[in-house]
Amino acid sequence: MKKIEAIIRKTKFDDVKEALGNVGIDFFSYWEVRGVGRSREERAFRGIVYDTSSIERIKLSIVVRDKNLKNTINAIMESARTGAIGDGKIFVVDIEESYRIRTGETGNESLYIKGEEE
Amino acid sequence: MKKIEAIIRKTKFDDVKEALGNVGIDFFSYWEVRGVGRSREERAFRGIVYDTSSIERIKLSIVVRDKNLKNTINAIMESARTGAIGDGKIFVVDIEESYRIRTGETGNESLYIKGEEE
Amino acid sequence: MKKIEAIIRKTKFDDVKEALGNVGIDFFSYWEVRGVGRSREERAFRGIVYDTSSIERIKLSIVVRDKNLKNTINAIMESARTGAIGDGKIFVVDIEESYRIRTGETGNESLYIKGEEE
Amino acid sequence: MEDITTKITDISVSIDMLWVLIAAAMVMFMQPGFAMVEAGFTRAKNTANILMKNFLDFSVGSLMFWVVGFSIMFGTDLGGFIGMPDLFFSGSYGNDVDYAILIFQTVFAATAATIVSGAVAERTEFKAYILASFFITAVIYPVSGHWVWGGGWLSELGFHDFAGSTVVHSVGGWLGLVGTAIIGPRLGKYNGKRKAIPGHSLTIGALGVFILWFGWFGFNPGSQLAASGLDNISAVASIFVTTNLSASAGTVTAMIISWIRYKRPSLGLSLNGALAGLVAITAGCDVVSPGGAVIIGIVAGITLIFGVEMLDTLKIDDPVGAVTVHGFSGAVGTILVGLLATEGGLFYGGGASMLGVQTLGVVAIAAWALSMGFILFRAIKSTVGLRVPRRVEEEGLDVYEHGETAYNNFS
Amino acid sequence: MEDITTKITDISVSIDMLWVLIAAAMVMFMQPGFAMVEAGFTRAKNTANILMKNFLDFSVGSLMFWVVGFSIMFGTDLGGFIGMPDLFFSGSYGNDVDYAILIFQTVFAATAATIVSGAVAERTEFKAYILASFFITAVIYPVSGHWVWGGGWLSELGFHDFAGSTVVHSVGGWLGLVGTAIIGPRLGKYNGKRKAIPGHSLTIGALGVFILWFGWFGFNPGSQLAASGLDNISAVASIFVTTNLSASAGTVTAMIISWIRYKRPSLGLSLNGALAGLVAITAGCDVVSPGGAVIIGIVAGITLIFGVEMLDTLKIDDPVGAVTVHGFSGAVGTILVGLLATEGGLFYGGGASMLGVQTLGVVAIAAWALSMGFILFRAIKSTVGLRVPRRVEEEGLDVYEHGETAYNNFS
Amino acid sequence: MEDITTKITDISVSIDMLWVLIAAAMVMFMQPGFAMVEAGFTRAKNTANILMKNFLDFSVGSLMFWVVGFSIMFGTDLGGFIGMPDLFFSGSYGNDVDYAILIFQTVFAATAATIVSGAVAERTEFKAYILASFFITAVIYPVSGHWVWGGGWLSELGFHDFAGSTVVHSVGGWLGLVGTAIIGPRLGKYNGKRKAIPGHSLTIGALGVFILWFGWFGFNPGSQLAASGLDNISAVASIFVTTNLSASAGTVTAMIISWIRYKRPSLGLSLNGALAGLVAITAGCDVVSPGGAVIIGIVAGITLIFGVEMLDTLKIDDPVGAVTVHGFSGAVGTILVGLLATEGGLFYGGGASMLGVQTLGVVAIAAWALSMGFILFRAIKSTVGLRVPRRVEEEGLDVYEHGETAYNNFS
Ligand SMILES: Nc1ncnc2c1ncn2[C@@H]1O[C@H](COP(=O)(O)OP(=O)(O)O)[C@@H](O)[C@H]1O
Ligand SMILES: Nc1ncnc2c1ncn2[C@@H]1O[C@H](COP(=O)(O)OP(=O)(O)O)[C@@H](O)[C@H]1O
Ligand SMILES: Nc1ncnc2c1ncn2[C@@H]1O[C@H](COP(=O)(O)OP(=O)(O)O)[C@@H](O)[C@H]1O
Repeated sequence: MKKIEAIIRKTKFDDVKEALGNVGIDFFSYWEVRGVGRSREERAFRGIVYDTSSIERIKLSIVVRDKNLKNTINAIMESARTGAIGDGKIFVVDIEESYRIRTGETGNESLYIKGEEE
Repeated sequence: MKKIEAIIRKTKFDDVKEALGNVGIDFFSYWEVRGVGRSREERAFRGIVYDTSSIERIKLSIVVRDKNLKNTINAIMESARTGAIGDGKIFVVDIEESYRIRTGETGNESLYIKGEEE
Repeated sequence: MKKIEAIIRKTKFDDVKEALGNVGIDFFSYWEVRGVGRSREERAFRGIVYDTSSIERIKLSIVVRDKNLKNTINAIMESARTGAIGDGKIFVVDIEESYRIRTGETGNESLYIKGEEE
Repeated sequence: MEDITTKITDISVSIDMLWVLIAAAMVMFMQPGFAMVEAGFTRAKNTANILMKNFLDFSVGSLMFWVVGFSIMFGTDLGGFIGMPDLFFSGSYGNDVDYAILIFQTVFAATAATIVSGAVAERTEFKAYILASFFITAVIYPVSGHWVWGGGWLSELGFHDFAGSTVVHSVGGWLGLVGTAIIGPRLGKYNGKRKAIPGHSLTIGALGVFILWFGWFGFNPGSQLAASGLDNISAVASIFVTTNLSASAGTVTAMIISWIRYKRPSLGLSLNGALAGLVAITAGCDVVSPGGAVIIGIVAGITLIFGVEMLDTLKIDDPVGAVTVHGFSGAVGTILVGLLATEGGLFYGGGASMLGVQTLGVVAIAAWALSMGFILFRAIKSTVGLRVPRRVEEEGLDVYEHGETAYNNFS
Repeated sequence: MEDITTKITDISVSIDMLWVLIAAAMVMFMQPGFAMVEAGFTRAKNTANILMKNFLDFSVGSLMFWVVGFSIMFGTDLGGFIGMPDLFFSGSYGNDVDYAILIFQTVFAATAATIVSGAVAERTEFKAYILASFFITAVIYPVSGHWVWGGGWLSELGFHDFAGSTVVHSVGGWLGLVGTAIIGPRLGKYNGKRKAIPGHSLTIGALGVFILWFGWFGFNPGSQLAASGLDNISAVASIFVTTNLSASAGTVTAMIISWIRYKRPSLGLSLNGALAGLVAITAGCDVVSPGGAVIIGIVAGITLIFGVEMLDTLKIDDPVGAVTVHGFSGAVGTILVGLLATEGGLFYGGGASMLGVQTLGVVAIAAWALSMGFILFRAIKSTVGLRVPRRVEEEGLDVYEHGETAYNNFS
Repeated sequence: MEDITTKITDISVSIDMLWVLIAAAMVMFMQPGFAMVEAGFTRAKNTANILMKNFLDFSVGSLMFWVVGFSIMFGTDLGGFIGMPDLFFSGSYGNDVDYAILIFQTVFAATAATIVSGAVAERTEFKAYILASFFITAVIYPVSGHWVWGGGWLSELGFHDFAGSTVVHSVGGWLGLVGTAIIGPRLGKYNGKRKAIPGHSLTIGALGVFILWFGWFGFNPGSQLAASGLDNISAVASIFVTTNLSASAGTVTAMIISWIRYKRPSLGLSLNGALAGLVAITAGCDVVSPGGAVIIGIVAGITLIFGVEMLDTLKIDDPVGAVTVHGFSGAVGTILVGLLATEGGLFYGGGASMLGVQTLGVVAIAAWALSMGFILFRAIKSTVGLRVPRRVEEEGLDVYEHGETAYNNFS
């Protein structure tokens, strides 16, 4: 099992979600983060200038079975790309164990719904 | 050292926190995430329908010494379960190193307060 | 490649960001989390007392090339420390793969901008 | 000469009615006050729902009170109990400017209705709430209102409720009380121990309280229904002062008690204390002295804290404190008129008769509101149903009942 | 005797003008109403920008209307088309208290201007917006305003627009329509399928609507421009009632239709329904019966839902619904006066002539606003530019245009 | 005949006092304005605390001004310096309707007090703040108020401060200045370089400014204390116009200067510019022309930007800009009356004497407020303490001082 952490543009979220759905990834979590990157802009509050390289982005966290890793990454790569600086990153982390709280299932089993898939 | 990432229902947070306290887990971080899952509901904004499989959940991130891993997982499993779809997941990730910023302690030492525990 | 997860005080964020910039770390993500720790205070809402060991903190997530690991950790350690309880933690996780969405670059290459560095 | 006298009378009427209309606008503005208080003191996942309820009860209330409610309240008295119903406000009600009174009374009726939404917040079916709102403004509120302000039996007895501590606020509070009792507490509120479920934005809640405080300067002084002539304008001015002092005393009292009992001065309770002071002074704002107003505010602040605790002990879950603020404080404030009225109050040598009538009125109207509320909510429960399913309550009424969320940050 | 008559007249004038001034303050208070609606219904990353636009258009509008706008609107009529311009309000305009009328009309002008900001929200250059605002309050609005309220040709024909369904709201709506059409939809709004871009805070949006509802009690009844004498005060009272009923009917109608069409009662659309009801009743609030007001509110609620859908089908992106609420509902409400005016309306046996004039006025003013808007926005587009760069739109106008963000939680 | 004259007089008084009362309600409504500005411009972790302070100072102020403050300000003059104290407003003060004046003056006193909370925000002990509030409304404000409005020595000299640029706003600003100077800057504000600590919600802040702008139409025109008769109503109308123009000019000026100096038009500073314009016009709103008002607004906008910068250079940390907006702009506006008063102003050929008196008044009252503030805050510091511990400041006053947080999203 692998965890895919992707940082994407907010405006691309709907596209990514759809692309993930198309490759069968129906479960994931996401939240708002701020990304510090190269794209600096000056901000000022009451006359004091402060740098603002921080842009709101969305971070996805998706745990997948190994066999789904490639698909998922490709889906994100294609749907999140605009070609302009700031498209974001994808990172892969190894997951040692996974549990489904509802049923207590572990491992790969906890990552799909039995009966729906082989 | 392992990191336990758990995604739970918001309404179960207090119970989980208490259960963790009972097994001696006093330190962790948590934040709000949205979970995409099977439980779809339609939403509409100004007449345009959009799907909303996203429900607010809480993500816990707990780094524990190896010997506490089992306890902690059990505590979460029991306290977060309702039996209905959407109870969430627990994932385990290996942690290579840990530092306590205040003292500079590393490894297991950084994860408990000396004198309080063996 | 390693991921550094650091939990720091909100009030130290600007200092940490600057320190990171000084050691050449220009890219990272961060978000708000709540940290449960020892520092309990009682809260009450409409007469019902509830414990509030939760304090707002900032979590940084920084993926770096191995050669930058030490620098980065030191930068955070020094800039985030106040010496008082609650300074936070730094955790290191192994990253198996990394992708830059914009260009499709992978591995170390995805983590720096060619031409700017050797 | 003739002519001039008519003109002068006309001008007086104009001033009176202009004041009534401006006051009506201010009372209408209490609607966002209630909406913000109720939204701020509940959870973000139910915010669209509570806002919707507040819009709906004002809209439905405005329509129903015009359709039939007003006439039930102010129509020709039938046996001291009810006014002669009359559809679409087609008759004449003997005021200088009937429409001014209609709009003024409409916003009062809507106030009574909107109180209920706070008490039953975060778990009530939207459909059920609309139905409740409908019957409250069309029938329940107008009938008891008739007893006091429409020439009914309580007014005959001399019951004094100047601007509606009992007629408006307590009625709303009692209806909320039966409502919340029948619906039951929110999930997780009383599992073993009492759990705090803090509101999602005290900023919005505090804004709401300030708005209400402002609106109350229409609610109470506007109820003089006149402003011309030294008597009237002095009365109006004095009501401004008593209203403001009671609210201030309620705030400070609730703050001090919360400080003592819970070790810290609580904003949430101080805000409720302000409202309790405002509700309590409403009945007697015209007949008590400024000092009396301060006393009423203090008693209201005390009532508030212990009322909230009492309901919690009884496991009656009132998310925004509507029952205590409007029900209890309204009752207490009305009864205190019997003690503190500078003319007729027990403390001013007026004997106990006024106190008796005040108490009688409070009890009678509580009985009416509680029993009608009981019938109403039981009837709704056994027909369309009162409470949303568990899953809806857990994940938020907004998504399931309205297909919308109040806060959207991912696009 | 003489003396007393003068005094009485003076007092009457005082009452009239005091009411006008209080109403002006209430209409000014609609500015935060608009600001909150527009901020709440758009995304957090553009909030500072939309707030800034609302402040700016009110400030620039206040200055420009004083500098020249007022005279263009109310100055000596030149050929039925325009008033005699006069800098810095230095002339006399024959009102009892010219300054009272100036401030009252200023806040109306600012209302027309501020409507536009909602329609072109989330993608318009700040500089471009200031320019647009400037010309709208200095020239475009005053000219068509002159036709109806300044003694121009439409007033000669008997066109009835009491408080500005057409003069104020539709003008704002039509200008918004050309604006948004020329600027084009927000990024991602119509990529293949229509995408919902929900507003970031319905709480703030709902607060805004409530504030507007309150302000409308200045907008409509204040337009009587008098309150003394039974006739005037009765008119004012009746306008309170019609205004409130239409808004209520608009809310309920929009809710029901949204419930039927989208399976759930939508807060967003109900809020817009309330505004649609308010805008629609504005033209005829003085000449329709309460029942007529309810009908107008219902039609406005229907117009709202289908108007929003229609614009979406045409891929015209109006983030807050300004075009439908102000443009369409304003037009419909104005035309309905021809049917529902108790004197002269077709349904009351008045024949079709009033209906004809109403329609003519609506069309004429639409033509004026649309064509002037077209010229204005094209001119701005080809000079300073209308739209922010793609990256700015994606990451938010706040950071790039103002160097600020509305919400800051990391310090 | 006799009778009619009395009636007419009564009616005039009714109109006057009704206006005063409505204005009082509007000024009271400035309290949520201040609360929202202060909450929006500070951090989320201190929001419950700042809201609580705003409620408390209004409540305590209302009580104390009634208990003793009013009499110190308006009681029989003792040596030009102070009014005869009189407990619980038991005397008579020779107004047509004493209570109307009491409530009007109460809300003014509360305004002065509430200004301070912004300047000392995010680090002041709650207990300390209550004490400060108490003495400000009970003594400090009434005494200098007496000098100008209570028949004291400054009024004898002809010092003109119509609605309180100096009496109310500057006093609040100066007290805030000593307060913040004695307490010291917030942690991290001036570590090496100046750090921006942006407010947590400009939406809430902007709403607050709009509310204040609205309330100012009670503050300034209400200070005419009359509305009947052509003279009075014309004065009121003209004050509406000057107030609005100065605010508009202040907004636009601050925007332009911020645009030039910081490369982008800043919402935060434009909002402050609006307030600066409002504060500055308050002294002379009745005696300057509309053009004069625009000039005052422009000067206020300039003062604002450079005042904020100056304080920052001096490392005086004023989180919401209270000192600049109320202290500096109030002083500047008061002095400008000496130049721009159409009768007596230097620019209108009135010579320098008025300018001299205005300056004297500003200086005298600044001296009073600064020195009393110094004593007050030093005394509090060395008794109960002024500042919260480091940890409380870092993690937020809400949790530690009130055991509550304003925003709760985890249940
Ligand atoms: N090494 C990193 N660790 C964590 N987050 C990163 C890292 N590099 C980039 N990001 C995130 O990805 C976002 C986009 O990356 P950026 O470098 O700006 O664009 P690009 O990859 O197109 O050059 C950043 O704002 C940041 O949030
Ligand atoms: N593979 C996954 N990766 C990341 N988050 C997940 C994953 N699977 C589930 N989640 C999170 O857990 C939540 C609950 O899971 P869900 O599948 O709905 O319930 P259940 O596990 O009871 O079938 C989801 O809303 C989502 O936030
Ligand atoms: N084991 C852990 N897992 C996750 N987060 C932790 C862990 N330990 C500490 N934290 C985070 O770090 C913050 C500071 O830690 P704390 O223990 O209070 O201070 P210190 O390390 O100085 O003793 C906590 O509030 C919590 O958010």
